[in-house]
Amino acid sequence: MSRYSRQTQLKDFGPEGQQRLSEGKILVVGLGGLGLPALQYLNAMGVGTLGLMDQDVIELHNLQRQVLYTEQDLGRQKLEVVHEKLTAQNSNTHFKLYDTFLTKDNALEIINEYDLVIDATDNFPTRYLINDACVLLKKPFVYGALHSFEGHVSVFNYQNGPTYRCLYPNMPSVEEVPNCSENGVLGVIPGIIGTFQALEAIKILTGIGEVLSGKLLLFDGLSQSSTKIGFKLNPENLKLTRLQDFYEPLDCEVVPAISAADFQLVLDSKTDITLLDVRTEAEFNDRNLKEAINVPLDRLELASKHINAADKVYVLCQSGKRSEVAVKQLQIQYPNIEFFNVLGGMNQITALCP
Amino acid sequence: MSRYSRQTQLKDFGPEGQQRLSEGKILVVGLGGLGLPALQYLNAMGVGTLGLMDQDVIELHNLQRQVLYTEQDLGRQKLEVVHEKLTAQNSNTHFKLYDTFLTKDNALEIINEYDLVIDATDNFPTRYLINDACVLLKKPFVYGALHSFEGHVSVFNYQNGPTYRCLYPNMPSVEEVPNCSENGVLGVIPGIIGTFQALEAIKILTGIGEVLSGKLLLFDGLSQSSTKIGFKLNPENLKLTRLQDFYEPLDCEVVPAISAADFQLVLDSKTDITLLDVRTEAEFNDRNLKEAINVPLDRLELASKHINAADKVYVLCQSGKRSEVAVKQLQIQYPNIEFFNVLGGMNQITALCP
Amino acid sequence: MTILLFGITKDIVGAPTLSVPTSSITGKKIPKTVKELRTFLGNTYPELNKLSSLAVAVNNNYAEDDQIINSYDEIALIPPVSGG
Amino acid sequence: MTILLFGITKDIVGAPTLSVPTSSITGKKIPKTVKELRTFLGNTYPELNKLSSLAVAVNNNYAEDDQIINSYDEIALIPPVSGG
Repeated sequence: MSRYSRQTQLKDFGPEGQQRLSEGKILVVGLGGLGLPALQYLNAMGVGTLGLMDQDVIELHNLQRQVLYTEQDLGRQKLEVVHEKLTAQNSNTHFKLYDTFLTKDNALEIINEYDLVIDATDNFPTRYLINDACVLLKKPFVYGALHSFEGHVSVFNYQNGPTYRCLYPNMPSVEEVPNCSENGVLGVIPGIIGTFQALEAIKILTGIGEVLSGKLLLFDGLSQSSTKIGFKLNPENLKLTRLQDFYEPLDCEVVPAISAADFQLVLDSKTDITLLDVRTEAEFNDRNLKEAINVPLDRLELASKHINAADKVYVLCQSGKRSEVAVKQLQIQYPNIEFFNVLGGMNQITALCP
Repeated sequence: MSRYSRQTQLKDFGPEGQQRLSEGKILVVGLGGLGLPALQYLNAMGVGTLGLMDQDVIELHNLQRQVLYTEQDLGRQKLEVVHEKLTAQNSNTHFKLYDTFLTKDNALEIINEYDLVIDATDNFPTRYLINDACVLLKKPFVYGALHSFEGHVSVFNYQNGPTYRCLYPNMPSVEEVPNCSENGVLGVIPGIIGTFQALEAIKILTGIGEVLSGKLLLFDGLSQSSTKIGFKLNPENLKLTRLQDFYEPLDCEVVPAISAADFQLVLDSKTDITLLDVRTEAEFNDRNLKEAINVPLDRLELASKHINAADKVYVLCQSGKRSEVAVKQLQIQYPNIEFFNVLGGMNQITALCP
Repeated sequence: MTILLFGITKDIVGAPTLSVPTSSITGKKIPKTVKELRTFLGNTYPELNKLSSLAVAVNNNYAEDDQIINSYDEIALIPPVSGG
Repeated sequence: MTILLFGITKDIVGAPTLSVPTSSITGKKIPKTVKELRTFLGNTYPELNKLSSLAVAVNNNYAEDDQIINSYDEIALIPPVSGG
């Protein structure tokens, strides 16, 4: 009995279906709640090439729904862990790893190598970027999104069908719809929506069944009911000629943070604080706050001698991005110390006190 | 941020929902296509006690849909592997392991310890046994079943609601509906149906939403559509007073086999054959075929000196059951030799040639 | 009358749905109840007769054999399925 | 007129569905188009006004603002959702 016999014996799938899977190339953007169940099944079923993209590390509150991760994996790179586990599951699969966020600078080049994209991200900017890149490259993408007990699924840009912008022409502002973890989700819902996404991807690759194009599936877990909403192509949305200048990719892992303005108040209060500046030595020397200790991000181990006595540590960089990464790593190493990322970093502080 | 914060922050779930999960006890019968995705999510979400029941070992053709298993796990006990992986995923869960099939002799005692049962089996006898035991014990059970691109889900016997027998009063015969692996299944379908089962189990434990009782959900993957069929309780089906005498549990892992009649032809052809009899020495001495070599099941390592030169080996016991287990183990150890289980064993051979 | 097919009935018929004539110019008897529908289908697809526990739903509800059906009803054949 | 709510509209209203009167004894204006419905709902639940990209479906199809609605239509509010 062969590895895939249970599906190759299906009349409407057969060895032809298996062959198409083995030639298929799927990019999965996001290794979280949606990406993991989708990948587990795509890999089990024998999709030939899987692209994996994520930059986050595994945190405790991921484990409630991100089922590929174990307690021992806490603090490790998602990308590395997923690659390890999927390789053990199916050594025939060819994996490509992208230790990056999807950005307007890399999206076209990366997506171009694949037959389709699974959108398993958790933020609007990346969803719009995937949409626009897929429209430009004429690739379908399988959309999945979650809200509490609810999930949405559709296949956009399939054979010149409707796109994400045909449903939602413009990106909602941060104020209007919660992003990322601001809204919770029942742990099992991403399992359902992620496997729905895998199913649609399989249908696109093999040509079996009816692809969920021009239809938005709304799944409600509380009532265990599915509603399909039909929608049409707005041809304007296929007329993109290039990506937007700006999609402001968001990292949705929440890191304890303090606004630059509030941080200014802390500074002004003249109490003793522990402040790490994780920029490079050159940047630090160029301009810095007198309370700051320079611990460059790539030498974070030097932090130990400065923070061991503290119970509260502020972390700063130029824009707030590197300091966020630093806070994540420090949180894992020093679980008893509270770390705060200074939002907007030196840029924002300079703006406040030019 | 706590481990379960993404779901405890949901207004309709909250810390109360989490508390109920942590006190919940769920028995999952069958660690295959349905059981694994259900367990991954129940365990991730923090269900306190999970009972695991299966006697099979992991085989290559399982990997197409049984996503918890890796290539390195081939030949190992499913029970052991699942326990290992789920413990790594959530060390707070209390696991109970049942290295047995569910039988009329153990069903009531085992199920009585749980709040509900997830029916993740692959055969009718066990489904009817679960139904009847749950009716006797007044426990709900979450049903899931698969066919090709399709899956069925319902919650039976929930708060005196309809039972499995209200839909299908009597067990279909083996001839009428294919059992187990005779029918294929697209790899991702069990992922969808198993997560549906986990969702219903969570709803039963926590009281959120509307439980799928009195409704049969029919999911069709090809059209990505769900239909719900309503059905009523037939009060007769709650009047069971005891289990049936016989449910003939089936092991659905397919093992290459030969009917006793065909095997008789092989014997009559007088060609040299290699035949292992895996009964005990006492049984063997009592009565045996002159071609047979006695290698008791618990000393299977003795087989090596008899089969190394053979390319085809027949395996025999009293009823065909132990020889099936032996074939499974031997297949893994000697991948280049073809093994055949003699169906019905000595009982059947004696019936043919009394 | 369109009939949705599930499980092995889909394999027996070889399609996900089945059309049953609701007025007969051939003089063939038109099924008026679930029981008659079972007989009608069994004549066309003898393999369906083997299914001793085939559930029939009319308008998304489980139906007994004596239930009356007519042309605008939505009917489904739902045999037990066993895979897991 | 019953309105199914999805995503954050469910949280804003605090229920999975919403009833809109189809004849008014209070003299309140009854919405006749999708656009009027948006205004009507925005008056009752001001937070809905924030949703710049709220899709509305009538009878399971995406509807433009000028589409006419009436009492037996099935309406759904579908904001974008972002979680993953």
